[in-house]
Amino acid sequence: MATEHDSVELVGDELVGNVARAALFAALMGASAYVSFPNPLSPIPVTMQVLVVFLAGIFLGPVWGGASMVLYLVAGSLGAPVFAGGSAGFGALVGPTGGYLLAYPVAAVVTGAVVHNGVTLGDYRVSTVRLVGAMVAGTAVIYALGTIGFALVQGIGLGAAFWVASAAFIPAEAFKIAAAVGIVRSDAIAAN
Amino acid sequence: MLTYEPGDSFAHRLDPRAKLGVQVAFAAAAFAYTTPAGLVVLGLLALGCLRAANTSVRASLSALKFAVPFLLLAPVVEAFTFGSPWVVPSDAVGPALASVRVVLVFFVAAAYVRTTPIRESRAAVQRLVPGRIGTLLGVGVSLVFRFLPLVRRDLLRVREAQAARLGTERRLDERLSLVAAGGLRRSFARADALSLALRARCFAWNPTLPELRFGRRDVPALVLAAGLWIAAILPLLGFG
Amino acid sequence: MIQAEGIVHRYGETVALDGVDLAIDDGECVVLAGANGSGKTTLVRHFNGLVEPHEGSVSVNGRDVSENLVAARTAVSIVFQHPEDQLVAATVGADVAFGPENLGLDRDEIDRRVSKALEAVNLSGRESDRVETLSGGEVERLAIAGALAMEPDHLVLDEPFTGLDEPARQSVLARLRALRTGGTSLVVVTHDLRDVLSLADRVVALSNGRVVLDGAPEEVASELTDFDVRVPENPC
Amino acid sequence: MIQAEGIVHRYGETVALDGVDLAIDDGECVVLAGANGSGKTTLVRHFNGLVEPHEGSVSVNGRDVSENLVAARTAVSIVFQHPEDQLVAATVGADVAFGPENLGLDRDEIDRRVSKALEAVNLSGRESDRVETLSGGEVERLAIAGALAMEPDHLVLDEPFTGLDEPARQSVLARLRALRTGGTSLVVVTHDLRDVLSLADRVVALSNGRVVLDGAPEEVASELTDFDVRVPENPC
Ligand SMILES: Nc1ncnc2c1ncn2[C@@H]1O[C@H](COP(=O)(O)OP(=O)(O)OP(=O)(O)O)[C@@H](O)[C@H]1O
Ligand SMILES: Nc1ncnc2c1ncn2[C@@H]1O[C@H](COP(=O)(O)OP(=O)(O)OP(=O)(O)O)[C@@H](O)[C@H]1O
Ligand SMILES: O=C(O)CCCC[C@@H]1SC[C@@H]2NC(=O)N[C@@H]21
Ligand SMILES: [Mg+2]
Ligand SMILES: [Mg+2]
Repeated sequence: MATEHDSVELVGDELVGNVARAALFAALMGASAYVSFPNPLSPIPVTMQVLVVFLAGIFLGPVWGGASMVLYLVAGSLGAPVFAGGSAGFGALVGPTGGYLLAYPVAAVVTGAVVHNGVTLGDYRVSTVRLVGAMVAGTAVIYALGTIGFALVQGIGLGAAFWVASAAFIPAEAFKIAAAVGIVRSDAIAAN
Repeated sequence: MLTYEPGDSFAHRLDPRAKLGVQVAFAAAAFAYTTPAGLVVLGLLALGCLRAANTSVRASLSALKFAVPFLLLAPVVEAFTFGSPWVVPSDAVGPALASVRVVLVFFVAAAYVRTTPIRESRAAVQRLVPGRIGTLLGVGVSLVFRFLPLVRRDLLRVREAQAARLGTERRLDERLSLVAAGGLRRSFARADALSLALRARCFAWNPTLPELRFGRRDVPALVLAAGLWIAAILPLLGFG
Repeated sequence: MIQAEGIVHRYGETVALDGVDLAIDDGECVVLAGANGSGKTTLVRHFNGLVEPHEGSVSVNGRDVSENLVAARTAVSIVFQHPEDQLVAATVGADVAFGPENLGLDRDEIDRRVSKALEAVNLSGRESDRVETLSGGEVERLAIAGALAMEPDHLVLDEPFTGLDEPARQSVLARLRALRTGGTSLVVVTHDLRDVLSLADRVVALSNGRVVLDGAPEEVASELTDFDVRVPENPC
Repeated sequence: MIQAEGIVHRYGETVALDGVDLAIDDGECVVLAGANGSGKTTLVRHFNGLVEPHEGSVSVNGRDVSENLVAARTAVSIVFQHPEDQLVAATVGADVAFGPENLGLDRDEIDRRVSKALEAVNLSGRESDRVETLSGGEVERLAIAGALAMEPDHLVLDEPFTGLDEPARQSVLARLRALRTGGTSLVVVTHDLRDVLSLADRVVALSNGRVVLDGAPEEVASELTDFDVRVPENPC
């Protein structure tokens, strides 16, 4: 009975746990693309996505936080309706907001690396200054790559790209950073 | 919403790897030939892809909704200059062509989304990305498809429960943090249950993969992908 | 009082509510029964304006719900089917305080309501416990306390017994009985009538989005089984 | 056969299992009862090596579990408490195939197992349905199919009736009865014995991490209420 499955190589327990979390975070990221609120400064709504990028870095660390965002992008380009407004497909990666999308994994890695002071997952309850610094760095990555991507895809100058695609969103990021700080400070999530 | 729909169109029967090849090659060619003539040819090709996928232009435009303001604003802003003459219409031409290009790339991507079930996408990933990374990516992708509707529902419930207790009266960052924290808690709990289930079902590095085989019908798609790639690369080599 | 008139609610093609008329008086104890998918949850979400009807209208205390959301949500509190999704804070006390804080009450009044609500569900003294350390029955009771702290005229409970073991179930039931005696009007949504029938003044059954039965427990008990509802072996 | 000897399991300070000895034979149908927190879930996780005992040992078919994980997990399949979170693919067929695929079986054998398992839970022909379109009872049955496709010697179900309404509960029960008749050995974990007692050869009750009762249903039924278990009004 048992010998027939001798060739099965089980994935290790810890890795299985990390894969499951990364997948759930990717799904959470996808679900937050649907959580949008009107932006007083632009016809394009603000979404909760960037907040989840921060949380991925903070709670999963740079490695698995980044991996979860990669999973998000791959699932979305293969047809999961996870991009802003519930859209799907590879087109989004080379569309006007492609730069933002590709920046998410990088931003999760950067945020996670600053919070955890390296690649290994430590305690995420660091000082508020460090926490905010980590997210500001993540935000900078997102807007830099997002603006460059927009300029390249639309064939316009960086300045124009900044005004069209980025300027109106930056104030909203302050709320997301504050929200992430609130989650960490309030101990809303049990430490594991 | 644009999602997979079962069917038996020509594109439904293609190997997913062939379709992925066409998509990527098409995007590369679209960037290489963002000229009126180039876009006309590519536009016909994109419509052909939609046709082969039995997908309407309207359905594929739904995936583009969010991008529309960006596509319209880019040419307008680029045409604008500080100081006289304020508007230079010719400056808008390049960005407008770029917007058209984006629409065409979306069409071809829509054809893939409409005609490719998750199982096949997963199998394609696991064959295209070698080794253990491919295994994890393949399983991960299928988990995202599976859990997305659940997590969406979680977030809706959390928002609703807060609204019921008038959480709507709070400041934006507090509302955001409540929704995100609720989603996070549920997602962690789901991940714990899931990881146990994956282990109980012997999640392994060397599973039997769903069968994928290139067949004769994939030949036109592969030829098209190769042709588009060559066309995309020629200008870089100094031709064309 | 809650008054629903001709409510129609659709999800895409599905007609979840197909013209529901229902009035619930202050002080009344109503059990809302019906099979899975009969529309119970959808109906109660109309009671405090969490969804808007496609046709018909809902008023609470004589005022249209959609035009007076804050009033409706102060008057009608809902405890949802999945209590774990309703807890917004990390600790018991902070969670119960959430609603009163949103009402803009002062700290003393908030504290008073928190202690009173926790007492009502027998969780006094647990203010600083973390919510994830609670058992299933305690989570359900905490969710009830969160709703009670709004001091609503009507407390609606959507499937409060799901997943509870017998002692937990009994303790929730005992709390509901006490609330009832204290004069709170209750709407209990369930597909399992064991025990709760003794709590009810009135039983309303939904089937396919319509009210199919409405009467005193002893009148309707025998007919309930026709609508896929679990009925106790010796009712009342 | 499953054999647990002197298992102790702690979560930090909490002693969840406090020296459990239990043997379950092939072909046997055991109901494992006990109040919330009595240790039922922890115990069954030991049966296929999902956790390791702090003291004692578990063997399946005579081989130590921790040294033969694949063997233990193919011999003992568990359906856990939240069936929803155990489904790993977006469609019914792909989900059931997941286990057999991991075992490296060839495609024909996988297809055979998938159809057989779906047939056993009455979901034949639903292979390409999306999982989120299934009802609660169907999700539970699908989770059972995923476990059956491993072709285990023992099928363990942890609280399979939680949150199901009466028709769904009956549909799951009917499938379990059919499996039992077909010779599958079952371990059903529950705190609510209505109906399942008729399924059992043997009832084992846990309390505070110890086995407190073990015997034929008719022998132990009267004592079960002492351990916070819901017992049917007319047992068997
Ligand atoms: N968000 C939704 N999207 C689509 N259909 C829905 C949604 N919510 C409910 N429905 C459908 O509406 C109908 C009524 O659902 P509702 O949840 O109100 O029933 P219920 O009586 O509360 O059932 P249960 O006992 O399962 O909680 C069902 O057919 C259900 O499938
Ligand atoms: N992950 C965990 N961390 C800490 N304590 C735990 C954990 N899981 C279970 N426990 C504790 O161990 C004891 C046994 O829990 P277990 O889940 O095995 O009980 P159960 O009989 O399955 O209960 P239920 O009917 O609620 O499912 C309980 O006191 C529980 O609080
Ligand atoms: O999902 C996508 O298609 C990408 C959307 C990009 C939205 C950007 S990210 C930074 C900024 N902040 C927001 O809330 N939206 C934009
Ligand atoms: Mg309901
Ligand atoms: Mg348990």
